[in-house]
Order: sequence, then structure tokens, then C-alpha cells
Amino acid sequence: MLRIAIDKIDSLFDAIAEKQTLYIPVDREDGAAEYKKYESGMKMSNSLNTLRSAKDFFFPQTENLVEFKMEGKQIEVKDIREESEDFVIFGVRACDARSFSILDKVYLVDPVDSFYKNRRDHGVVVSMACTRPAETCFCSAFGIDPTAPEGDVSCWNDGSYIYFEANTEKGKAFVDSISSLLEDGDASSLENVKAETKRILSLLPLSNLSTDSFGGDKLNEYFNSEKWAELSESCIGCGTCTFVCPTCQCYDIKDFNTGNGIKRFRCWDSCMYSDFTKMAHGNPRISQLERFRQRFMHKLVYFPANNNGEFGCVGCGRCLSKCPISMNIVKVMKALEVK
Amino acid sequence: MNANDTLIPHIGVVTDIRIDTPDVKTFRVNAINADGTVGGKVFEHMPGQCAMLSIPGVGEAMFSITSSPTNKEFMEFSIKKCGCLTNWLHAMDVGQQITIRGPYGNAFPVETELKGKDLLFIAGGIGLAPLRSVINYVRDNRANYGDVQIVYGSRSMDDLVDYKEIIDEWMTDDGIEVNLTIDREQEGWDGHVGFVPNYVKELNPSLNKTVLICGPPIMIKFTLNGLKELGFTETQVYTTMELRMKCGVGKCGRCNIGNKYVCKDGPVFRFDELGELPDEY
Amino acid sequence: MQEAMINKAKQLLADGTVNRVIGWKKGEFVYDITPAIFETAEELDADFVYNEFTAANVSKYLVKESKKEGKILAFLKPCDTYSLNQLTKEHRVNRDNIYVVGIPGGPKLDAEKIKAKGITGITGIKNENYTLKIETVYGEQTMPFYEAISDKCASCKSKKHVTYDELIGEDGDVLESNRFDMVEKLENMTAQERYDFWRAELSKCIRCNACRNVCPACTCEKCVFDNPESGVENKAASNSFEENMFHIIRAFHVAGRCTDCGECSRVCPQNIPLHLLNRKFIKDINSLYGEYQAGEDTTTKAPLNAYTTDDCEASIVHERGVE
Amino acid sequence: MQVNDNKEFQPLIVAFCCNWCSYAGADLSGTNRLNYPTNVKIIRVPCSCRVNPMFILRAFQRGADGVILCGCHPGDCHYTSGNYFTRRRMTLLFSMLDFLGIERDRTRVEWVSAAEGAKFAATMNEFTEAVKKLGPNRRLEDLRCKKQ
Repeated sequence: MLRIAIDKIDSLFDAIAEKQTLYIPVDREDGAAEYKKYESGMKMSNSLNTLRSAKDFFFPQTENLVEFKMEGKQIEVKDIREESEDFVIFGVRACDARSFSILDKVYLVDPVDSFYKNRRDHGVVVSMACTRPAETCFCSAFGIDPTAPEGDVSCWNDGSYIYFEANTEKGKAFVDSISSLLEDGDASSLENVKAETKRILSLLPLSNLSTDSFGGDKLNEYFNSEKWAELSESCIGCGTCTFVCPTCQCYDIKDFNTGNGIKRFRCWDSCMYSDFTKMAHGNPRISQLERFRQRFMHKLVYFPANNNGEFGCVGCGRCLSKCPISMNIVKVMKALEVK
Repeated sequence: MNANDTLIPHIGVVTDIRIDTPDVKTFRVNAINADGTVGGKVFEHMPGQCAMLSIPGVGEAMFSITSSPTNKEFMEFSIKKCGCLTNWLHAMDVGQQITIRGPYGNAFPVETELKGKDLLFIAGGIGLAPLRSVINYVRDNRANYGDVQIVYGSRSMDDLVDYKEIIDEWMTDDGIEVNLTIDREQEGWDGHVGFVPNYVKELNPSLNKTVLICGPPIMIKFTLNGLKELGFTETQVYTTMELRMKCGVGKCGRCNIGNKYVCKDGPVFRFDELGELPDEY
Repeated sequence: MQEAMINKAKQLLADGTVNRVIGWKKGEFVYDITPAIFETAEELDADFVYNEFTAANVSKYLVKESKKEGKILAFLKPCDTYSLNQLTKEHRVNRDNIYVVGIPGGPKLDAEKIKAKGITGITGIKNENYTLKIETVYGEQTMPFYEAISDKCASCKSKKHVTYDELIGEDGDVLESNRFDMVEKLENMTAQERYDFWRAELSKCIRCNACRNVCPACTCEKCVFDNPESGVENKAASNSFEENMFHIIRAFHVAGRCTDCGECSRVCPQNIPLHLLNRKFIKDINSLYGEYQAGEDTTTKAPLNAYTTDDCEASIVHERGVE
Repeated sequence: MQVNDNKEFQPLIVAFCCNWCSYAGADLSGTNRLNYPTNVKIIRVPCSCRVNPMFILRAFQRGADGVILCGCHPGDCHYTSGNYFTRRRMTLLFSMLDFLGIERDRTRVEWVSAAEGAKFAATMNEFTEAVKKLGPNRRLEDLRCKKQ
């Protein structure tokens, strides 16, 4: 298997960054990790995951869609789309790598979202297998193996080397482009690393979380559950869970008058916000109960109903550690679950 | 980046504005052709489909296309004044350009399930707007459909949308029965007075009719109950829905009822389909 | 403590003084605790928890809860009582419908601080003589208790309950806190340094509105940031101006009403020190218009609702401190 | 707001003027043929107290390089006490802007009565010069609003 010694990883990053934009997870001062554009000298973070998910690369928090010039009764439409540059995201964890395929099921189905597709076409996802899962991890519940992450290229770290395996054409081309820096080497040590990670996974508090009682066919059963009132009573209606979530994909489209034209942009939106469904004549989701229910029903029931049973959650655990009142999808699943 | 994106709109020109009622205007929209002339339609559609209209800087919203696809000259939108964007639209003059994108959503199954059937249209207030497209489509393809009955009610005589077209065209057509009603007695009105649901029950339409219904949610609810009492089944009744929309293509995530998106899987639903969905609209 | 609280709650439920209890409910781990309402003794026994991680301020929930039928029992930490008093002053809660049991406060711990040390896979946390023994799936780890104290408790302003119907334990005193130290440190930087500091912090903002929604002083029926007509709607492009704008206005709207409970910084998913903006206003108010602690009582006028004819001029800003 | 062709920076100044005093003061300075820079754009408000902190931030967003707020002298407010509230509010706002590292000389409050045409002109001249020295507003600008 192709590999590179960990102490030479900087030279690899330098080589990649020479050709295209490279993003790696780096540690912030407050201890949290975030993706940063690589510049020589940056150290890759060792933490399990970034605070914000990797969806930003393909579905940024805000992006301009189109511009209008208004003159009298005339409107001029300006298509401001540009071809995205090639870029590489290094060190994506298995959960985030899976989240892209979930976003694809929304944005790449007909009619294709050209803004998203453009970035997707130009981005190479290099994933990294997990070795130190946290107590908030529950990706296994959604059939994700953190020791075998998806992505264009998968990587493993055995403590002294990083191993590469291309999964797609795009990934192959990427590995070829850096092959002069890689060496062929024995990968047998990885088996131990994977086995140890799997042992840890089985010890995690959420390792027994099951999705068996959820799915597209449980619509009315869960929608009408009495548990929602209790579960949602302390929800403060902020958008934290949706904004840190790698699979939340809802957006709003808004116009901004710059004084010399109108910029139409889209930005992340949250079903937890009171104005999400508000219309001129009223709001079909009048209280936080309905909004709270929408989010979890979407992940656990509606999304699987429309996508052959695949759930809209990847178990990354971000909402578990970030929710201001610590209400999250695990608590919801455990409360609703039909034993 | 040549690919067309559904979020990037076309320009339409408002070539005629008709005042229907004190708070409803009908706007005629034409395309701007490659040679700069104004005429024709921005795109083709089927009856029941919708379009996103917008004034940049004011807002964008989904409106059902009121004109029939058989009209090759222009598209029409009947719009009630009720919010920020519609207020703006009501204040504009002929010649104003607007942005338009679509068509979105499914349509009434005029070429499949409705073909050859006797049709009963039930509309309340501005609810006539989406049905007008179907009614005119049926009138223009008269041979394909059986008897047509239209029950239309509004608050008052002045609030009947498209009153002139109803009187001059629909009522004079053969094989079309039009029943109008208004909520309260009014001078100059010698027709029926009463709410739509009750009127439908009084009329006692024959059970072989397929029903298309649109109006305020409360009217739909009571009319549906009335129809069921008369013996109609849910599979015979179609309606068209509306929720807040932003993208129009099932991606922005807000117009869902259960796992169905009104903009993509709707807006036209048969009542048995709606029955399977949670009651959140 | 938890035992005493559960017994008190059961007793008050049993004698009909209250029909509900607002407190904290245990979660999946030791630290993910959710504010919750309990109605029966069984629920209390099963889920009620009070420990080092029950940092959430429950007083904002009382805005809604106190309007319901019957009295509600609220366990309030000293800092929470300031929030409740402020809400009472602004007529946002019906104080008659609330039975306050004052409980000793912190220091509370912040799980994020433990995780920031690289400790992960946490299955249990015990405090032994101010050393945290943390059980993890990777073996036991230890860290000093004080290093895990949440920011809001590290600069505690008061251990005194300003309102209560009953106390468990003894009441404390207003403390000499160091809460303005960081504000002062920033004030002594150059404008460029301050600008760089805040740009680095505020550019992290993801506009989730958690700071606003959790804030006990933010109780407007309709927030200006939720009003599409205001031109400052919360769903804005994430650019530097909108970030500055949001945080200035958010802090300004609670200036003179903020009790410095520290919830805004606690809930920020991006760990932005938002409390510094609030404290800057508090510090300015103290120094320019006289010492004022919001929530200390229910009668005095808020500093921005009052004036004296010999207030300082705005030019004072130009005359003091570092350029 | 490029007034002339030479390269000297011409700031855009927004002046919120109270209808009952400084707006009339500006008028008076005009009828007295006193000069004040064309950079100053006056927005009339019913009372200095009408100025929401958001107005000031919005002005910066829309391209202002300096914002000045003019009201009645303390004690002279047409509505008795409006300007007293303004004084507290703006003191705190300016202090906050300063705290965020935004140049403090870009904002100012000045009390100008209807009779003080000369003071109005002098204040505007002085303020424009001060802002000119600071250069364009970079720290509180919105790049989207930049003229292309």
C-alpha cells in the first residue's frame, strides 16, 4: 500500500498546495479544530473532528446566486457563477465523508443544483480513518465504519505512517499526482490499529444505539407521538444543531440591496427558526414542538422514506456536544423508540 | 458553467393588469424574445403548475399559473394582495419587468385520470386561480371531457374573481354549468347566497364526478366532509396546496408535509394521498 | 444536595404549594444535562439531577411557565436569581406563580474544557479533593478541578440570592470578582489590536442565534433580528459587517439589563467570548453613571431608561484610554 | 463620493440632524453663506433620540466614512428629555465601537442650536477634516456595497 512517513507529511502538504488549494484541519487557540487553507508550516490537528462540519466546502453558509440591475421598469439578470477552482480537503472523518453522499441525494438529483455540483466536481475528498472515537460518536448506528472511511481517497494512520488508497477516478488521479512522494510499504500494522479502534467502538456509551425502529414507514406512528411535547419543551429554538450538522441542507434565498444593484444570495436556514415556514397568512408550524419535530422526523423518517431507507444522520456527534440545552437526536431516538 | 440553474430566473414583462376584485389583480406576463420584442410565453406549463415570481429586492414567491396552457399568447397570474411582494405587485404599472422561473410542481392529471370524466370544480375566493387554468384547458379540449360543473363562491359579488369571463364565456358554453354563490345577501345579487360547502350539498352533484377543489383551508375541510357525506370517496377529489417556498425544486426544505414537498411532489394532491401524510398544513 | 432538592420538590408537590418543578434532567453522559419540567415524584426520582454540570440558567423558561395554571417550583442558583429579578422588574414573568428555592451555585464545570485537554471517550467524572478523576474508554485520566471550571463561574460576581421564597443551605455574599479584567486588558490594547482580536473572534460566528435565544434578557415577543422589515434579519450573509452588526446590536439591546449570567458565552458553539461585549457595557455604565447591577432589585430604573442633566458627554470616549 | 479628480480622499459624512435645532442650524449656516463641505449628507430626524444605534451602523455599511449626530443642547430638547437619552445611548455605543477597534474619531455627537449656524459649519469642517485624516472606513464597511 502507498504510504508516507508522518514526519514527512509537511512536504506532502507543500507539494499538494503548490498545485491546488488544500484544506486541512488545524487546532484553534480554544482547542477546537477547524478547516483552514493550508499554508506552509501549518500543523494538522490530531483532534477527532472539526467543530464545523465539512459541508461548508460544497454548501457554504452563504453564497451569491445571481445579481440584478434595476433601472426604471427594466431588470437585468447577471449570472455571476464562476467555475470553482480545484481543491483538496484532507483529513475528513468517515461521518463527514458519508454526509457528502447524503447531500448529493438532495443537490445532485434532478434538477441538479449547479452551484453545489460545480464545487463537488472540483473537490477531492481525502478521508482519514478514526483511531480515537469519542463518547459522542454513534456513526456505527448508521452503518458507517470509521476504520474504512469513504471519499475519493481513504487514509489510515498507524502512528508512524499514513497509508493511501484511492476509491474513485478522481482519487486515483490525485494519488498519482503525489505518488513521487509516496513509497510502497507493508500495511499489515493497520489491521491491529483497526481492530483496536473497533474494540474502542464497542465500549462507547452509544455503541448499542439502534435505528431499527425508525425508517420511512413509521411516518404517522412517530409524527403523532406524545413524546414530542416533552422532548421539545426546553428547546430554545436556536440553529446550533442545524448549523453544525453535516447533513442539514435547508437554505433560504434572500435579496440584498447594495445601493447599486441587488445581490440574491442563499444562506443556511434552520427548521428550528420561527420564520422558517412563515407565510403572509400564517405559519403551519406554530410552536417549537412542530419545528423540533420536523428536524428529527426529517432525519429519521422523511429522508429514509425518499431515499431507500438511508437516514439523514451520520452520527458525528456534533449536536450532542454543541446543543445549548443538550437535547439531541440520540435522546430523541431513545425516547421515541418502540421497544 | 454553462449549465442552466433553476435558481437563476428569466425576465418577464407585465403587459396587462386587470383589476378583478378590490384585492385581486390579474397580471398578463410575456417573454422578451431574442430580438428584443415582447411577446409569447416565458415557458410552457400544464394546468396546476406554478411559477416563482419576484421583484428583486422585494421578495420571491410561488404563484399558480392562472392561464391555460392552450393559451399560446401569454401567461396570466391572479394575485391577491396579502403580503410584502403582492403589495408591490399590486402597485406596479404595465411595462414593469419581473423575474420569473418555473414551471414547478406537478399538474392536475388532465391528460390521464381526468380524461373522459365528468368534472366538478369547487372554488372559494382566490382559490379559483389555479382551477381557472384547468377549466379553460378543458373548454379548449372539450371533446376529451364529460359534463363540467363549476361551483364558485366568494365573500361578496365584488370578490368574485374573473366574473366577466365566467359570465361571458363559461356560462355561455354548452355543457358547462356554473353555480355561483356569495356569503351574504347583497343588493344587485339575485343568485345563491351561502357558504360553498353547504351549497355543494344542496346541489347534490352526481357521484360519478371527479372533483377539483381549491380555496381557503377551512372551506376545503368542510367541503370535503360534505362530499364524503354525499358519498364521494377521497380518490375522486383533487386539491392544490400552498406552503412557504424558496427554491421551488424540493431542496430548500421548508414546504414539506411529511416526506412530500409541495413544490416538487405537489402542489396537486389527491385526498387519499394527503390522508397518508401528517396533518401539518 | 441533589437528594435535598428532590425531597424539597416532592414535599412541595405533595402539599400542593406547586404543581410543577423546573430543574435539570440527566442525559446520556455525565455532562449533557437538559433543563426540564417535572410533574411527579416518580419523574423526579428517575431523572432529576443537580451536579457540577447543571450550569443552564432556567429563569428564562419561567417567562412562559409562569403564565400557565398553578405555581411552579424553580431551583435557582444565585446568578439565576438576578435574571429572575430582572424579568420580574420588566413584568415578563408572573412572580406570584413561581416558588423560588435558592440553591448554592457553582462552580460549574464545562465539559468542553475537559475535552479541549484531549480527554475523550468520557464515561464518568468524579471530583476527588478538587482533582477530577475522569473515566474514559481509553483509561482513567485526571485534571485539576479549577482548570475545568466554566468561564461564567470563574468570574462569579455573587453568591447571594437576590430573590427566593426558601433557601437550601446558607446564603452567600456579593463577591469581589475579577470579571472586568479581560475587558480592561482589551481596553489597554491599541485600536488595531482590539480590532484584530474581535475580528478573529466574531468571524467564527455562525449566526445560530443561540446567544440571543438563551439570554434571559432577550425576551422580546418579536426580535428585531426576526423582522424581515428591519433590514437586519438574522439570516444574513456571513460577512464581517453583518457579524459586527449583529453582536453590537445584540449586546446593546441588553445593555443595562444584562445581569452578566454568562449564558451567551456558555452556549456559543464557536466559543466566542460574547460576555465581554456585555461586560464592556456594564463596566461603562458603572464608571459613567454609577454602580449598577441589573437584577439586584425590582424597582430601580435601568441606566438607559434614566438620565441626569449632568451626564458626561459622548466625547468622553474620545478622551480616555488607548487610541 | 469622488468629488474632484485629484487623488485626495474625500470622505462621505452622514449627519443626523434634529429637526428642531441643528437642521435649522444647517439652514442658517447656508443663509449666512458659511461654507461647510459637500461631503456632508444631512438626514433630518424628529429628535436626536430617534437615532437608533442601527442607523449609525447602517450608515457605515452603506459607505459612510464618518457619522455625526447633532441635537439640541442638553435642556433644550423639544420633547423635554430626548437628547439626554441620546447622550447616554451614544456614549455607550461609541465606547463599544471603540472597544471593537473601530476608529473613535469616525463618530461624534455635537449639540447645535437653531441659532448656531456658524457652529454647524465649523463642526462639519472640523469633523470632515478629522475623518479625512483617518482615511476610508475599512473596519466597518460592507464590501458588497462598494461601488464597482
